This record gives sequence, structure tokens and C-alpha cells, in this order.
Amino acid sequence: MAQKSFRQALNEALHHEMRRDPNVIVLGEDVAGGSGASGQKDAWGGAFGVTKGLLGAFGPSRVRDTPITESAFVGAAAGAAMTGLRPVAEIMFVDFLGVCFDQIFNQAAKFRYMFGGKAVTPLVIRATYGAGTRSASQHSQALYPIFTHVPGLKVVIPSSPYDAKGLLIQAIRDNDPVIFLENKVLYDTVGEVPDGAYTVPFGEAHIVREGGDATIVALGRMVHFAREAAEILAAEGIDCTVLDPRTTSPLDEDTLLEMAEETGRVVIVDEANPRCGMAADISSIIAEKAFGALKAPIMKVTAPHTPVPYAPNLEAAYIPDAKRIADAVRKAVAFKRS
Amino acid sequence: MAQKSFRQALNEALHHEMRRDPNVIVLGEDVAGGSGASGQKDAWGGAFGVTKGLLGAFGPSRVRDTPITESAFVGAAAGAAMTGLRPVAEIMFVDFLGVCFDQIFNQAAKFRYMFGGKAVTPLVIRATYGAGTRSASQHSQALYPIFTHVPGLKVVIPSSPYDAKGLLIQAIRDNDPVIFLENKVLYDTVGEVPDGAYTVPFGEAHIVREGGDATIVALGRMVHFAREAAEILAAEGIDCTVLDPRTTSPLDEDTLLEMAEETGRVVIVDEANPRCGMAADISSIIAEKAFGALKAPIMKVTAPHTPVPYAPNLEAAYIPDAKRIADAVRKAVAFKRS
Amino acid sequence: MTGLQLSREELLKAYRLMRMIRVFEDRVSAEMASGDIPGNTHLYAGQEASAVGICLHLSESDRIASTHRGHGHCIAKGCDVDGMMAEIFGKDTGICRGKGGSMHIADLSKGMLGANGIVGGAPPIACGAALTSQILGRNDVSVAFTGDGGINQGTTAESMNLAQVWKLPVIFAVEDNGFGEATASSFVVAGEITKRAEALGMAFAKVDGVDFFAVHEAAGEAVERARRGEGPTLLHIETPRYYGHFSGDPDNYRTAEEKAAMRRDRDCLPRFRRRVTEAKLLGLDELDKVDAEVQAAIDQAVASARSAPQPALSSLTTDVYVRY
Amino acid sequence: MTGLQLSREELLKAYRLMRMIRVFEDRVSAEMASGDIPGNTHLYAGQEASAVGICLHLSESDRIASTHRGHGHCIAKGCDVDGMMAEIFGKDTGICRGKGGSMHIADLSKGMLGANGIVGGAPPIACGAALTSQILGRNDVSVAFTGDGGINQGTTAESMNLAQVWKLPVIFAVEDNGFGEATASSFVVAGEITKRAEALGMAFAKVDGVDFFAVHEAAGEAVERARRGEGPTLLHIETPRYYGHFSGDPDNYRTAEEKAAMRRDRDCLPRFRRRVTEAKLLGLDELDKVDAEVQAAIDQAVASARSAPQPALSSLTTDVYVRY
Ligand SMILES: Cc1ncc(C[n+]2csc(CCOP(=O)(O)OP(=O)(O)O)c2C)c(N)n1
Ligand SMILES: Cc1ncc(C[n+]2csc(CCOP(=O)(O)OP(=O)(O)O)c2C)c(N)n1
Ligand SMILES: [Mg+2]
Ligand SMILES: [Mg+2]
Repeated sequence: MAQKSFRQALNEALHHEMRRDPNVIVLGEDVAGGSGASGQKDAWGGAFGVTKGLLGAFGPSRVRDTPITESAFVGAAAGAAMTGLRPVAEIMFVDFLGVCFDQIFNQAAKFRYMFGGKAVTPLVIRATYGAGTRSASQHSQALYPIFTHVPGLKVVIPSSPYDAKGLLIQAIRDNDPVIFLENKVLYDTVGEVPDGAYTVPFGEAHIVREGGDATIVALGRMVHFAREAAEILAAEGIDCTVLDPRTTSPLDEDTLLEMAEETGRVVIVDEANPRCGMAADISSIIAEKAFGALKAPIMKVTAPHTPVPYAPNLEAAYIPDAKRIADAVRKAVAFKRS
Repeated sequence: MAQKSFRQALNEALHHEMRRDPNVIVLGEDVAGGSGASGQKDAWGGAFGVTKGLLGAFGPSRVRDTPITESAFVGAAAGAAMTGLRPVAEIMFVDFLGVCFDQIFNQAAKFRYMFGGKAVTPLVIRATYGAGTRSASQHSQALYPIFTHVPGLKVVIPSSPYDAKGLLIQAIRDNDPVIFLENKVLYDTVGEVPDGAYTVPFGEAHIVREGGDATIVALGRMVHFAREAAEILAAEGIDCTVLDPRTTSPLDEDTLLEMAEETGRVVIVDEANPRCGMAADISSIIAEKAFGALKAPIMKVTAPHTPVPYAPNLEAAYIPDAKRIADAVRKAVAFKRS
Repeated sequence: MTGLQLSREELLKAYRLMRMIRVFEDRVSAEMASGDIPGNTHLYAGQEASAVGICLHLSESDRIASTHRGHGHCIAKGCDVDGMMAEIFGKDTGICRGKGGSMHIADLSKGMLGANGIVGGAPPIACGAALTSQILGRNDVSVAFTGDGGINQGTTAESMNLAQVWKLPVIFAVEDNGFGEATASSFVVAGEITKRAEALGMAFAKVDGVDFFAVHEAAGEAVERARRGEGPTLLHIETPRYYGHFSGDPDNYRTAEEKAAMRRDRDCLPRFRRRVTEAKLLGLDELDKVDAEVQAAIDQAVASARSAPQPALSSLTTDVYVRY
Repeated sequence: MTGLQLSREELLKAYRLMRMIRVFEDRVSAEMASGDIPGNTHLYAGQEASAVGICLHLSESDRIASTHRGHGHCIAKGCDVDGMMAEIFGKDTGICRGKGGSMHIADLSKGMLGANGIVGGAPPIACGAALTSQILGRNDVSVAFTGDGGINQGTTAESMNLAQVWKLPVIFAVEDNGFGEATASSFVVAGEITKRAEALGMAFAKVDGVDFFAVHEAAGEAVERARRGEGPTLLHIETPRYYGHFSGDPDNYRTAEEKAAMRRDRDCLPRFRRRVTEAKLLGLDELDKVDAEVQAAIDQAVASARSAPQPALSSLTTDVYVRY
């Protein structure tokens, strides 16, 4: 299978789906770039190049550079979705949700319920998330716990190029509003990606690695650190399962509980802030539903309760890493009931 | 001590602090009401009457009816707070956070950190929350998990008139941005409230009731249901502690863990949606830090993963109640490790 | 006066819809006062000529996005009145199965994309419907309703800019009833509302919202402009608000005289009756017959809403997703 | 040309600040390219006359709220250049202790309320500072900087309305460099920017942002208007953007010719030099001396930023709250 970058995988997904379905449109700030200017068109293809080439392939009616008004264009995407299109709207950084959150959580997410089941809103909102690019407090957040909290939204966080493509195709074909979050630091990571279209279903966790001593649950970029930690630990004789839920809403509770029960020890890695975060969420599900099988405290490895700092050394300390994960697993393994 | 309503307690707090400190101002939609109109001034005193009388006492410069532009006036309150005032901004329903969230979570909450500790932002944002008034999906949400998730914000949820007054005074005197959430259904509840000014500190849970068999953690309106459940259970011989954290950020972890350890069984009641909610958050803290003392799964009693429905019977089923809480406690008490 | 060239059928339809809205709202107010309706409603009484004057130009494939004060828009756009009443009563037969209530009435099959509890919520959604029409090459238009309060909301300003740069077939119908809740618009709305459109190069018109024919004419031009692909229009429609902001609002920020004068001098229904009878287009007897029919229809709607079943408790958790 | 009545000291100060911004930005660009600076910056080069023309009217108790392209505003408002450079290098000696970086430079003691990573983030904050001034009866003014892109953001529209109805002493300085990122403003900004102010009844002016004296004059009127309690003003300032949107942007959406012509014909620095020397207000030697001093200051700032320590790791969790 061909090796492709995470970015290219996403780009292929968009190409496939736009070709397949004329109702799919892409809109956002500089998703093409160069609109109205003297030089090259499609100059950016999105701030991270993910939508590059779509303008040429599908034209300016279906690939739209928007004004910098996220409420207007995300809300328009929601309205378009409710009336027959399948829009893929890009919010450059998920940190910008604050200027358009109403259209996401009170409108798109609730249409179907409020209207007694009559609305169908096949909307995808793509956004980058995550720290690690020295972009500081307002361009580095994770924020998926906020979306996961909201009934009516689906939330997708791919960790590999393969999943990125399959999950994005699924998101576009899905009939509910989907928040699709891309870790900026992963764009250049490479992996096997089939050329054709395929879907990765929502709500099915990926068992990245199996081991009987502990289960490490991780999302997005954290999956890579979890795997790294698992390798370090394997060398010490501690064998870990690494589980990537891939979607936080729906969440694959069954696999999660199964792995928690099999290993009896769980460490959850979450790049988000800790309070009401994903680690908390997953922990609480296990503490309620797999309690009897637990041999140790459920450990959380998360960012601290602080904004994301700018200085490289502080930012590095902010982001969970393999060392902290391995320490947490060791602590869980060493735990003895007093 | 005088019996006063929750509403009156809040109103007194505002009067006290505006009298005490000329830098305290109040702004929001119809916090007075009648501005620019032919009839009575101060016609509303806020949609729920909490700010009634402030206009007459402190005048239109310090008590301002705003345009319906939450981003502008909440952001202005943040800017005013950073430059010397102590604004109390009212967002009528917390559900409206979606139109002004950026100014709260990316601006006010992060000024201090981003600016290296130099900013002080003594801002209070008051908002109503909660279901039970047949106000449907966009006027009934809890949403405190979203604020609790955000570093830099403090989050306060009073459950009694006494706490309401003391916590609001504390919020206004506090030097950090505070989200102060008032359950609409509690406004007419009555309790003992001293006439003078007093503060209730943040981060100190209130032990509403003590009992050795289980700990029920509950917030805001849920405290009343928790107490009701505890009474039902007491009649069955199950003795519960009821713990009201009062503030979710900061959270009184010490008392929480202490009670969890003492009783070994914990049920957390949360009017918010379950995913990444407060129940999840508190559960995960206990599952990590008091695991050894746990005798049973940590149970969550929350709203379902749905928007708030309109029909009275559905809405009643949406909101956690004493029966569901008691059931969860019974389940925890009956739990046997297999 | 172009509106007077409407056919008899159209005139009767317009009158019936306006009367239907008025009677619906007066009845909801009464039922609310007697405690038979849960929750809270914002009544459209007084503003009927606006909704009807606009929606008479629209077919089912055209779309509207509405406000918290949405009953009138729903009725004008063809929503089933029985279903609406049952919805407001919180019943299973409601147009949203009792899940939405007054502030979320919607019927997508009629092109009614929802009342909206969020001030400024509708304009982006209406732009989206217009985008669908534009991209699919249809000539459907959409209408975003907002109030004088909602005109200030950032979402409205953003949507107007988006509509203008994309030449979307959308109409911004600003129903200016002089108040946002208890605050006079003069206190919070800077400048002239129409100039906000003019500043963007957007077409606009200001009309007397008590005059059905004036609204109908201005809306007709806006709809035609949109259908021709010439982009959006803002309509500034001045209208009274008969009740308080919400049903139950003591409305004491307006003097009794002001309110009495408003109801006496600014009522679209007698104005319409006078116009069409003076022009001999319809007879008083015809109009009275409509009134009686409407009254009966609303009585019937209330009766059936009252006796309808509550939603099944199992429906609490359905309709969150298409599939989860 | 009123600006020419500035004192020699003021003229030298203006020139020094403009040159300081230019050299600062060119140097940051070079350091970024060589990989010595982490992250990402948006350079203000080309726009200097705007920040300086405005801020020269302000004292430390006046406040400004800035954008992602904030270095120029910071320098013009008196922020310490060493501290700024150290901040951008992510060092403990940075003006925000290395926690903020380029997009969050602030110095409240100088009335600089922060660069801002959110387009449209500044206007509400500037309104807030103006509100403080108004309520406390001071005559301080505040300035909200935004771009041609940010003018569309709902927060900006809302803030303009708020400022106008409350007559806040605030100036909306719209720096129109023709682009929001890679998209031309002609593609996304409907109508005329000044008309958005006019529609609200707000004072406004449009000025050539390459001409320091034009900016200075218009800003002076706006500041005086605000100090007199007569409310807000919008300044539409047309200015070039020398670099791409961010440092590293290939900037290929503009032709090489367009960029060359911009740098040749639209540079505030030679224009200023020509003006003041032709009017015999300053000598070339004086100006060259400033250039040399500025160059030395920036060299020094970079050297000390480079050798400064990183923040202590313990500072990761401090400064989240005053007290928690
Ligand atoms: C974002 C938001 N802010 C505030 C409210 C509360 N609210 C409901 S209706 C209303 C007044 C709206 O005024 P206007 O737009 O003039 O409409 P009208 O009620 O006059 O029809 C307000 C402030 C809301 N629903 N949404
Ligand atoms: C709310 C928000 N949306 C998008 C962005 C990404 N972004 C950063 S700068 C920029 C362009 C801003 O254009 P303009 O206001 O003209 O300022 P300029 O960069 O030209 O100085 C964009 C879209 C952002 N930072 N915040
Ligand atoms: Mg109104
Ligand atoms: Mg620009």
C-alpha cells in the first residue's frame, strides 16, 4: 500500500467525496486562497494545505474562500446541510470555536431533536487542534471535551493517516453534524493509505497493541506517545494494550470496558485540559461500569489546568509524553490495596 | 435570621458590593429594563428580577441596559475589568454562551497567563442555568462543565440563598474571572440569609448532611434532590453524606476525597449532560485518588445525552431526581465484588 | 398600489393568514394566562402584515428562518396550525412531537427552518439555505427574520456581509417593533437600520409594517431581485408589538396610553379590511366569514391539542442523531 | 498639513518609532527564517505610519487593544523592545515571561492591552477600557486595532454599535492592507468600510496609511473627539503589507510586480524623510543617526534575547489565577 502523509490522506478523502457527490462543498478561510488577488489561485489550499487542489478540480462555487466570519459561514454550512448540501466547513484552529459556538451547539447539533426528528444535518466541521507548534494559548488548544459534551454532535479525532482518510469519508457520508479534529503536529506523519475510498466506522475503537498488564487509552497524537510508552514498558516486562477510541462521540464503550476488564489497570492519556476532559469522561465510565475488574486507580495523564504556554520548554512540559505515560502505568502496576 | 429568597439574597449581594465599591458596575440586557421607553424605568431588573432596584440606587452609568450583543458587552466587561472596574455582566441564559464564548474563554480567562501574570481581571459573569421551566433546548442547559474545563475561570453554583449571597459577594471581590450560575428553579426558594455582607469562600465544599454508608455529591438544584434522596434512604437504614462542592473550579478535592474515603461509596448527581460533565470529572478524581477506599462503582446520575426537551413529561424525565439518586445509592450499597 | 392587484383568492388568503395569526396568538395568550400551556411564549400579535406580506411571495421550496417570536412566520409559511398548537401544549401530536415547543417550531417540508431561541440565530441559517439554492442552481430564495434587537447581533452583521459578497438569494426581514424585551430600540440601535445594508452595497427598503400592501410590495421586489440572482435585500419593517415581550410580561415600561394608541392606530387587520372593501375587492361579509372560520379553526386546534397525548417517555432519547 | 507643526522632538520620536518597527520586523523575519525563533509571527512592516500616527496622540493611561499583527502597535505604544524580542524568543526575560509569544504581547502599565490571536478579539476589550474611562470620569481614550478582515467579524460590528450608543471614547482603527491572509479584501468585504461607521451615525475618516502625517491628523481629530466625550470614530487606514500573511508565507497570491511596486511606491519611511527634510524640519543626518541607533538597539535586543534564560519549568502552572 502507498505511504502517504496524514495531510494527503485527508486531501484524498475530500477529492473522493467531492467527486462522488456533487452536494459536497468545502468552505472556510483560505481553503483555496488567493481569491480576488493578482497572483496564484488556490495559493494556500487551507492554512495547512489540506484542501489544496480542490478549487482546480471542483471550481469556486463548491470551494469557497469565506470572509473571516465563522458564525456566518459555519451557520450557513449548517443551514445548507439542513437543506440538501453536505458541507465541509473548515475552522482553521479549533480555538476559534468561541466566535461561532452557538451555530454549532445550539443550532446544528440540536436541529434534529428540537424539530422532533425531522431535520437531517450532514455537516462536517474540520478544525486543527493541539499544542506543539509554539502557537501559544489561542492557537493550541484541544477542546474536544467541549464538543463531546454536546448531544447531537459526533466528534472524530484520527491518529493515523489511514484513519484520517477513512474517518473523513465516513464523516462526509454521515447524516449527523461531525466535528473532525486534526492534530497539527500529525499532518506530516506518514502511513499506509489505500488509494481508493473507504470508510472507518464511528464508535469503533482501534486496538493499536495488546498486552495484559494495563490498558492505555489515548486519542489523536497521544496514541503515538502511548505506543512509545508501551514499548518502553515492554522492555521492562510490563505489557500494555493501547486503545485508540478514534471517535469520542460516539464512544466505543464496549471495547473500552472489555480492555479495562481484561487488564484491570487503565491509564488514559488526554492532550486536553483535565477538568471535565476526555480522560475524566472515560475514567468515569470505567469506574462505573468495570469497577469490579479494577486492580488499581484509573490514572489520567493530561495537560495541566493551564492555558498553553508559548515558550518551547514550557509547551513541551505542557503536553503529555511517553515518560509521563509510562510513569503512570508503573504506578498503576505497583499499586497495592492498603 | 431573616428568611429570604434566593433572588433576594443575590440582589442584596449586588447592593452591598455596589455600595461598598464604586468600581462595581452591572451590565446586561434589561438588567434595569425600560431604558429609552415611555413607561416605568427599572421595569424588569433583569429577566428574573435579580438586579431590581440597582438602577434607582446607583444610576444609569453603573447599571446599564445593553444592546443584545453578548460578545460586545461581555468582552467590554472583560476589558473594563482589566483596566480597573469590577463589572458584573449578566448573560440572561447560560445557553447564550455560544455567541460570546471567545471573549470569555480565550480573552478574559487567559489574559493573566498569556500576559505573564500581569493582568488582573475581576470579572463576574452571572447567568441562569438549568431545566425545569419548559424553556426547551436553547434555554435550559447546564453547561457548567464547559466553563469548568477552562483554565483561568472560576465557576460557582450556589444551591441555597445563604450560599448565593455569600458566594456572589466573594465573586465580586475575587480578582479572577468568575462564572456565577443561578438555577432558575431556585430563585423562589427561601432560606436564612443574614442582612449584612459576608463571603463564602471558593473551593470549600459544604457538607450538607453526614452519613457513613455513601456520599452523594450534588450541585445547585441537585443538592435538594440529593437531600431528599438521603431522607428516603435514611428511612431504609442507609445513611448518606450529602456534599455540595459549591464551586466546581476551584474544586474542594480534599473534602471530596475525605468523604469518598469515609463512606467508600460515591454517587454524583449532575444536571448537565453526561459526557465530559461534572459527574465524570468528580468521578475521575475519586477513581484516581481515593481508589483504595472504594467499595463500589462510582455512580453517576445525570441528564441523558440529549438536548433538553420541551414537553413537561419529557423534561421531568430529563432532570435527575430523588428517585434516580436513591436507586443509584442502593445499587452502590448492594454492590458485591464478584 | 400594486398589492391591490392581487387576486381575490390571494387577498382572502392574506387576510385569512393574518387573522389566523392574530387569533392564534390571542388564544395562546389566554391559555398561557390560565396556566394551560407550559413554558413561555413570545407573541406575534400586531406584526401579522410582515410575515404574511413576505411569505405570500414564497412557495414551499423557498425557506425562512425565524426567531423566538416565530408563530406568525410559521403560520404564514404554511405550518399546520393544529400541529403548532399541539406543540405549544407539549403534546405528541405537536409539529415537533412536543420536543421543541414555542421557540422551536419547524416544518422543513414547508420550508420553515425553525423558530429560534437565540437572537441572531437565524441569519446564518438562512444564508445556508440560500447557498443551497445557489449552488444547486435553483431559484429558491430564503428569508432571515430578525428583530430590531437582533439587528445588532454579530451573527446578523456577518450574515449580511456574507450574503452580499456571495450574492446570496436571501432577504433580511428586520421586524422593528421598537423593543428588544423591555429596552427601547432607540436606546440600543445606533443609526439607521437601512443604512447598515446600504453600507454593504445591499439593496434595502423601509416599510410600514402595519400596511400589508406596503410590505407585500417591498417584499415582492426583494424576492424578485433574489430570484434574478442579484443578491440580498434588507427590509426594515416598522411594526407594533401588541403584547409584552413574553406572555406574562407586565409590559409596564410602556404607558397605558402608548399601548392603547398602538392598538387603536396601528392594527393591520382593520387597515386591510378598510382597504379591500373601499376598493371593492372583497366584501365585509367575506371577511367576517373568514374571521368566523379562523375562530373555529383555532377553537378546534386548542381542543385537539388539549386532548392529545403527551409524548411517550421513550422519545426522550430519540432523534438526537440519525444514527449513533 | 497640520502634522508638520509637530515639534522636532515629536517628529524624531515618530520617525524613531516607525524605523524601530521596521527594523524589528525585518529582523524577526530573518531570525524566523533561520529558525532561531519558535512559532509563527505576523509582521507589521509597511504599516508603521498607522500605529505611530495614532499612538503618538496617546499617553500611558490611554489604552490600545491589538491584533495578531501586533508588534508595531506595541512598539508605538511604548512597550520595551528588549522585552518584546525576548518574548518572541520565548525567554524568561520576555515581556510576558515567555508565556505569550508574538501574538500575546502586552504591557498593561503602558496601556497596551495585548496583541490578540483572535480576529475581532480586540474591539470589545477596547470598548471595555473606554467604559472604564467613561465611568471613572477620566478622559483617557482607547483604540481598537483591526484589519480589513477583522472588520467583518461580528464582534467588531457589535462593538461599533455599543461604542456608538454609549458614546464611548474609543477609536476603531481599521488597518486595511488589502488582505486577510491570502484572500483579497475586495473578495470578502462588502461595500465601503467607512460607511459601516456612517450607518451607525459614527464619525469616520479614510486616510492613506503610508502617509504618517495624514494618519496623525485624522487620529488627532478622533482622539480629541473622544476626549471631548463625543464618542467613537472609525479610521479606515489604507496600508501595504510588506511580507506575506505570516513569516514563511510564500505570498504567491500576489505577483512579484505587485509586491515590488508596493515596496517601491508605498513606503512610509522614505516618504516621511522626504517630507521633513523638504520642509527643513529635520536633517538627513539626524534621520540617519536615528537609523543607526535603532539598528544598534535591535541588534542589542536580539543578542540579549538570545542569551536570556528560558522560563523556569515551574512557571508552567503559575499565573493562571491571582489566587486559586
Ligand atoms: C443571544 C441571545 N441573547 C439574548 C436573548 C434573550 N432575548 C430573547 S428575545 C430578546 C429580544 C429580542 O429583540 P428583537 O430582536 O427586537 O425581537 P422582538 O422580541 O422584539 O421580536 C432577547 C434579548 C436570546 N434569546 N438570545
Ligand atoms: C476568529 C479568527 N478567525 C480566523 C483567524 C485566522 N487568521 C489570523 S489572521 C487572519 C487574517 C486577518 O486579516 P486582517 O483582519 O485583514 O488582518 P491582517 O492579517 O491583514 O493584518 C486570519 C483569518 C483568527 N486568528 N481568528
Ligand atoms: Mg424588537
Ligand atoms: Mg488585512
